[in-house]
Amino acid sequence: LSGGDDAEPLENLLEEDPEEYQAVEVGHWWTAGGEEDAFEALVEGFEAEYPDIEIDSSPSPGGAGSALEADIRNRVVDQNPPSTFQVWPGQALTDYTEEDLLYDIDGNVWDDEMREAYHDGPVDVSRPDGEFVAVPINIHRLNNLFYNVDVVEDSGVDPESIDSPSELLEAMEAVNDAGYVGMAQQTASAWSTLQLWAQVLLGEYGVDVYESFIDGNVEENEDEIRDSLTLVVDYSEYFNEDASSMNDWDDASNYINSGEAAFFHQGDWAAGEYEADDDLEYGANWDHVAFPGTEEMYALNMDSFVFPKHNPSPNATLRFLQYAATPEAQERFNQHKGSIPPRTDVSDEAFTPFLQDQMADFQESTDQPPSIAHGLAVAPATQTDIEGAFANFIDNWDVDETYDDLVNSFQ
Amino acid sequence: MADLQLDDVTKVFTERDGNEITAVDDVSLTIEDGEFLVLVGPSGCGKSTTLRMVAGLESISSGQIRLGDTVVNEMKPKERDIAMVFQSYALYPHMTVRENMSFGLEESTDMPATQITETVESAAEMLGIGDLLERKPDDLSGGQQQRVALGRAIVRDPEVFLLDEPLSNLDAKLRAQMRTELQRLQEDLDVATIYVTHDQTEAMTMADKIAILNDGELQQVGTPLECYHEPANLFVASFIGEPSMNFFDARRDGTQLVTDQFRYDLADETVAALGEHDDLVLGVRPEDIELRSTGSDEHSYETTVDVVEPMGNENNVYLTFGDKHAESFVATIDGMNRVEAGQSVVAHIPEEAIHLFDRSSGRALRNRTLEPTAVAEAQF
Amino acid sequence: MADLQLDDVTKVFTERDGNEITAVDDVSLTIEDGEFLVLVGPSGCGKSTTLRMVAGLESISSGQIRLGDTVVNEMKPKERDIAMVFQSYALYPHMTVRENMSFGLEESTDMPATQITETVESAAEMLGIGDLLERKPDDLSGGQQQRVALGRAIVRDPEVFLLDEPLSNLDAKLRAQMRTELQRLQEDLDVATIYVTHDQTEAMTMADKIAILNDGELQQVGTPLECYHEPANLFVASFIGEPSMNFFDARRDGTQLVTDQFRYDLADETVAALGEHDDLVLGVRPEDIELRSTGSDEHSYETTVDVVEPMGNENNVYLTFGDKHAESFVATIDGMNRVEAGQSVVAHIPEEAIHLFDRSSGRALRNRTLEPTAVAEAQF
Amino acid sequence: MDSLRNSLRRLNPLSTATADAETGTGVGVEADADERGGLVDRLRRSDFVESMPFWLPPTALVLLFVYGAIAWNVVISFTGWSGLGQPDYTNFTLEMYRQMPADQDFIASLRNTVALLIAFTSASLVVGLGLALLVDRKIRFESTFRTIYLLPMALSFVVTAIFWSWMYADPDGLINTALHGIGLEALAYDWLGDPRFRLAAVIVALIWQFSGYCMIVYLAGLRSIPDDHYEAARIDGASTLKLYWRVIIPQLRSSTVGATVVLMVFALKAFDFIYVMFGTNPGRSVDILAVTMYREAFSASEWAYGAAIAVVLFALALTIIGPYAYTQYKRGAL
Amino acid sequence: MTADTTTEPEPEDDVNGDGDDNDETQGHLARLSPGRIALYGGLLALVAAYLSPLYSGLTTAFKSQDAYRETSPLQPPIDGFTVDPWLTAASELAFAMLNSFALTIPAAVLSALFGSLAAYGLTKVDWRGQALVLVLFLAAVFIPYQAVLVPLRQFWSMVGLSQIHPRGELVELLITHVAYGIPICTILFRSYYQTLDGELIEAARLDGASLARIYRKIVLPLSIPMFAVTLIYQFTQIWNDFLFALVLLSNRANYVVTLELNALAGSMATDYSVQMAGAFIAALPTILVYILFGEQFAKGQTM
Ligand SMILES: Nc1ncnc2c1ncn2[C@@H]1O[C@H](COP(=O)(O)OP(=O)(O)OP(=O)(O)O)[C@@H](O)[C@H]1O
Ligand SMILES: Nc1ncnc2c1ncn2[C@@H]1O[C@H](COP(=O)(O)OP(=O)(O)OP(=O)(O)O)[C@@H](O)[C@H]1O
Ligand SMILES: [Mg+2]
Ligand SMILES: [Mg+2]
Repeated sequence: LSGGDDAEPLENLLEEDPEEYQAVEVGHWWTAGGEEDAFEALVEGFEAEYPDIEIDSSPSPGGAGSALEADIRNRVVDQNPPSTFQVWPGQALTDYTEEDLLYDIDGNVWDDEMREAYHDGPVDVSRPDGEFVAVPINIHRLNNLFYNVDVVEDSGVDPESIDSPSELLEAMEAVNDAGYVGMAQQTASAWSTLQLWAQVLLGEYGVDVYESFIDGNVEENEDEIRDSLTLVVDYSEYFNEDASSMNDWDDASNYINSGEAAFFHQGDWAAGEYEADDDLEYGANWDHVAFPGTEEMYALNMDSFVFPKHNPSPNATLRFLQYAATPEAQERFNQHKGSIPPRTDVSDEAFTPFLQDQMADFQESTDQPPSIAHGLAVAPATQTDIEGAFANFIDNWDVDETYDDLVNSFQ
Repeated sequence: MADLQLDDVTKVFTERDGNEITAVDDVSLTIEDGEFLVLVGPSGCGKSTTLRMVAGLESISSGQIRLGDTVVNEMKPKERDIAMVFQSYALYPHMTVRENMSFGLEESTDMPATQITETVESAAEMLGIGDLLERKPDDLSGGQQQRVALGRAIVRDPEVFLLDEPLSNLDAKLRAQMRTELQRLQEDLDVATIYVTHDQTEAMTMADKIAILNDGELQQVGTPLECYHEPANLFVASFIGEPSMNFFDARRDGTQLVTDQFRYDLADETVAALGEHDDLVLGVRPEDIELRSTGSDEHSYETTVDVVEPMGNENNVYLTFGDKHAESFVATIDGMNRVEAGQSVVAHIPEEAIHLFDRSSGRALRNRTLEPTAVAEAQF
Repeated sequence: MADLQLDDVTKVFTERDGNEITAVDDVSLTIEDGEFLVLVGPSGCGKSTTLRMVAGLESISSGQIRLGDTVVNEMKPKERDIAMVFQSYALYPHMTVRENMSFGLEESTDMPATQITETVESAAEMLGIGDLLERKPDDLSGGQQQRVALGRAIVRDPEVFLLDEPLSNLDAKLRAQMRTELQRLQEDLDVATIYVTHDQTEAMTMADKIAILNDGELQQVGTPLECYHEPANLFVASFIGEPSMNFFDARRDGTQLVTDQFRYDLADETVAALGEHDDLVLGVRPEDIELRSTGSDEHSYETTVDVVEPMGNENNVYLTFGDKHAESFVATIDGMNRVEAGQSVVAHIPEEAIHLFDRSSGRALRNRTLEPTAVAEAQF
Repeated sequence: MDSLRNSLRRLNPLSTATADAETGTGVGVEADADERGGLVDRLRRSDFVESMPFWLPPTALVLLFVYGAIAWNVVISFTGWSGLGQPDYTNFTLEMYRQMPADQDFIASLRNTVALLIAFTSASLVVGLGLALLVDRKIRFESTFRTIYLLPMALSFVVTAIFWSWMYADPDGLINTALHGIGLEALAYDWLGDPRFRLAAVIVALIWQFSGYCMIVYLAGLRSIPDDHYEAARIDGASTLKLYWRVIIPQLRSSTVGATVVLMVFALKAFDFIYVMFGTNPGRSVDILAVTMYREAFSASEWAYGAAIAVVLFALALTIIGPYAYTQYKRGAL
Repeated sequence: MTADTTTEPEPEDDVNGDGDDNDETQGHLARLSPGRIALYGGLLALVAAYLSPLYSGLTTAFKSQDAYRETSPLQPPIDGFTVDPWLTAASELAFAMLNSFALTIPAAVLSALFGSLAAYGLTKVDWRGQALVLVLFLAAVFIPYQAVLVPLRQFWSMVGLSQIHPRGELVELLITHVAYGIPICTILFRSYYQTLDGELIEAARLDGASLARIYRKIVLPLSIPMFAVTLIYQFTQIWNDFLFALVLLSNRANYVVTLELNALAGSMATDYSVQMAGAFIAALPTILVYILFGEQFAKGQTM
């Protein structure tokens, strides 16, 4: 048992027109709400296209994918993986690629046509080691700032005019003075704050510093990192009081619904909460700007499918991955998921106004920095350590200690 | 220093299912200062319960217990100035001998520490356990533990001393030795003592007075020899003595007793003692039966030897009246006498040695006449 | 049908810490077919171990055990054709009496079921437990359980019958009854039997032969009366008999024995028996000491009564030579004799009753002479 | 009278036959035994061999799964294995152990583990002893009370973690609601959110779950103290408080030792509860070695490092089990 | 100790603890001293404390989402009473409950059986070295499972039962539970067998039974009470296990109830009603076992 070296080459397994297909077992954690609908829509579309192939859904909910992650890893180590599975692309795949556990699907799935339909960011994370191993299925934006229109107006703040994270702090001050919560946030689990800090770093110091950081150059960027951490500590003064006992982002986002807080930073999945609220209307009651300082960027969190070696159903898996790369599949999936298609050539008609705006932003974005919190940017071990650093950070808001932890995370 | 008096003391236990058990039934007893009373009786007869009521460990259902002039019914154990030795010794296993013996003094008196040490050490010296003071009970032999339990009781210098089968956990040799020791100790302490046992030897040899309980009721109180020779009723007669007294159911026919096996002529004064009672039990102790090879005088009967149990110093001879399968009775003879199973012998039952009981009430109507001989006159 | 023979049998236990314990030391014994041998000795002397080696439950460290001509050392218990009755009875609590008694037959023979039933029922009948066959052991009294245990052993019709303190869990009355029953049963079965007990009465009354063990070593084998009257050594002399034999350390001075308390003249044949041995122990049984009020003939001594233990049928009289605190010795006299503590009496120690032992080896040099009297001649 | 033996014999011709046959073959058996009285024969007859079918299979399973696995784990901790590949058993390194002192997470979880061990164990013992003393006072409905106090022991940690996260919820969990209800708002903290209280909150919940266990251990101990110790002490004049303090509680030593071992070992591995409440990354305020080990091995695929942490955990457990097992062995309790 | 214990009870209101309080029938109410009242007060307060997590869980499980948001957890679910959370949780957990049963029952039976066999072989038959084996067993009871997790994973992936059959993982988990259950079962059985009269077994040997027959005919029937104890102990242990399942199970279809409950809690993070209902459903079998066999349960815990 060792790695994927001993696996059959993909070519030997594939048949042009197989008589019979094995079922495609898809591991994923889309088990509730819109996510569940999205996956079902995708499956529906696929089964319409390939009536011979059965999809065997294998969901692992809980822990924002950590349960799935552990399960998949175990099965991959056992050389018993599912046909394909939901996974964050980018550096999150390094554990797999280092052991050569994924097939290169350049030519079989990726081709020139497809490559053209994608921005660089998504393409880069699909080939973390140079070989194409992942098919992106959706994109969530991370650099969002949601706000309650009434609250900001009442506080005399104009979100559009906030240009940097430090200015955001001032805005929060004003909001606070007006008697509202400056920023809704959950700090019981670390990832929201890690994500927030990443946006602050991006917004305040730009993509280069960010990329230097994720390459492991922590000490070179000491000042930037310390300052941005300090800024997050300053933000925390304006968090809702019960932030630390909220395990879930949707508890925090609720402060926007109820008009108790002005700002809320979260991935664009949070928009679903507002769209679902009959009392609120996009633009009139709640609105969105890019996180201050990141207007040109579309910070990526993505899901993708891969083609693991020792595949139980190579032919069917290939068909599934090919389908997942089509505009149709991405349209079906993303309109329910509340994310945007990674392809740039998908019509926005079926999407909500908010997502239409996001798709437009995406089209125009110059950089698509990958997410740290979701493992696109750094190797899994590093990500665990960084998350640990932030788990500690939200306990004690100690910048020095967190900085040291971050340095250690890359070692 | 005071007498201990029990007046009509009764203890009724109510079991969970509502059943009432009268463990002690209307018992009245006086134990004088310095007196050694032994409480005997079969298992479950209420000996322990009586003792525990005196100690204050069990409430009294009715009646009175007095110590001197004080009614102690409602007093807590520690206020009664009583010490008790338990069958299991109840030594505290985590304390040394010294701590075990000091505990009571520390808890119930204001005695200064140095004096406690002194008292404990002198008591330990007296009991011969002076060099064991720093040991734990588990490191002591049974006899030593027993002494510690005694020591713990005597250091408190109590008014009344209670002992519940204190020797029953010892082996035979040690028991015999401790028996004598205990007796001497009690004499020295000169304190009212109740001693519970079901061992006859202990009862007979140690007691100033024996009280015999059966089924919660007091059967007889008297000196050991009174109880042996002049039992108040059938129960006492059968309970005291080993081998047990022989009993024959008998009917009176004029001046004759008629049993299933034999007839027995009675002297006039014996008949007088019987009064109106006709349904009787004739009792005779094994050692009072004389065996002869021949003879046909009064009160002698032809019998067959069934089994001989040689005990060394004496032989227990089981005899039957002719029929091999009839119930046998036992005679004790000197160990030097040779008898063989199957042999025919004449058993003589002297009239002065017989006991007669009323069969229905069990009450003794006539006990043996005692003609104690001084050592001087006896050959051995 | 065979004799059981133990030749130089030794058992050494090795404890966990490497200590070796010689539980049985070089014991040789023969039990003839039909013979009833009682094995006695103090606790821990190796009685059970000996029995268990015979049964095959314990391996033999050295020596041989033979059944008839077969060496059984290496045989498993079930191959030895031996039945054993345990102190705890070891009845299978989940089986009925019938199943308990059938189990051995089912396991070790091919006997057909109907025949098993027949055998079990007839044995049960014989033991008087025929109507208890469908009960479980827990529903039986101690005596009944004891009988079932016996029944289980006898249905197997063994060559050898082993019993390890089978009566010790019964109360005194029941014990006496079962004792006689067991004896009769063994006579009927007529099979070699080893019976372990530490109860003297059982040993004396039941045995054809007694074997006395001490500390793993065999002290004496003989009939009960031999062991009582002609003990092979000091240990046997002190172990058998209750109250125990009186011992006085003595030095021989010509034809006189000199003890700390008195001088004792010896007849010529006694002196001859002593040979070269000068350091001696003089032994005399309590019942052999005669008490008189006056007298100054040979072998009579002035003593003071220290304590009298009245037992009813007899009195144990503790005597000292003058000094109150010297060690006392005991004489047993008839219960009708009255003696008081403090009284002066003359104790006569007849020469035919004395035992003399070599002090260093403990070996008996001279035992009492026996002149058994027939009942005919004795008065009582 | 007819001999019983003979009557049995008559009843039982077969047994006579076998008995006779046996005497006949008896000599043969002896000769047989002599011929092959060697070691092989001894072995064949020995209890050791005969008992093997009973204890060997279970023992083998335990040796393989428990001790084999422990040894293997130690080996893995020396391989430096990480990622989704396979360990390399040709190169061994102490690197994993070397990096521990610098790993703040490890240090923090070691510290928390020890704190949990001490606080949880001692508090559970005290609470359990208190419960046992109360329950042992000849109360009515004793078994009902006992049942209730022991009930948490029957629940899975997953279940209790879920209950307690709701108990601790701020502001509407039961504890804070109750505190508000009785006017102690000031004490209504965010128990699970505030790093100062997290570990304590976990400990309280674990005490809730384990004190019933201590109670029954102590009850068993109390019930093995003979009644006459109580009575002797009362005759000795001890007050109830003194009675317990000087006579009864000192006799509960072996109960305490037994319960302590169980609790401590549990405290070392209290994983489920924290995992369910806080996930794999609970933060340094409440991280313990058991969780750190799991996180390193199974979330980060740092297998060797996880194994090394497991070795540390095992060593800690050994310092507790070792003396216990040894004394049990010495006392002959085994 | 609370203050009430300093109050001296009446003479027969005994403080000793032999459990059968014959005195209570004399009417406790009639002679309730202040000390007794305080004692019962304390006991009841403790009952409240011990039951409060279950109480607040239970009330919450019957509340609709709105009622849960608006009412205090102390309040019983009168307005907004609903059984929906139970239905939701039950449908989510159903398959995992089945998996748990399929795993727990055979694993408990097998480990108890092995434990009994081992204890018999190590107790009633005398040979040197058994004490050493027992020390190993005793230590194995206490070993932190973290120390074996990584090799265990490796071992099973080498054996590869899960690749042979989709249910293979459950079998792996089952065997694992049996192996790790053996030590405690052995210790439990051994302490029981030590109290069994050794003479019973010797009597059976004299009766001619082989070791196997003795086990079958004597020891096994007499072990039934201990089987009850170990089965109950093992049932609760295995049912409640989370760690081994977490490490060994990767296929959702094989999830046992603890894993699925954790997943449910993760996916319904804000819906405490469903979480609580789920927790009760998952705990139901062990609670039932506990209530029905409390005596044996307690025995198993104390070893
Ligand atoms: N606490 C109690 N509750 C109910 N019945 C009891 C209690 N204590 C004793 N008894 C009953 O009272 C009777 C007398 O018991 P007690 O212990 O006094 O007997 P004993 O003479 O000491 O017996 P032994 O010689 O066996 O010690 C017995 O029938 C016993 O069952
Ligand atoms: N299995 C054993 N291991 C070590 N020593 C033992 C063992 N069995 C017995 N002994 C020791 O052997 C000696 C003899 O024991 P045994 O049981 O034969 O005595 P016993 O005469 O039957 O005593 P009791 O009258 O008390 O039953 C004792 O010293 C005992 O401690
Ligand atoms: Mg009693
Ligand atoms: Mg013995």
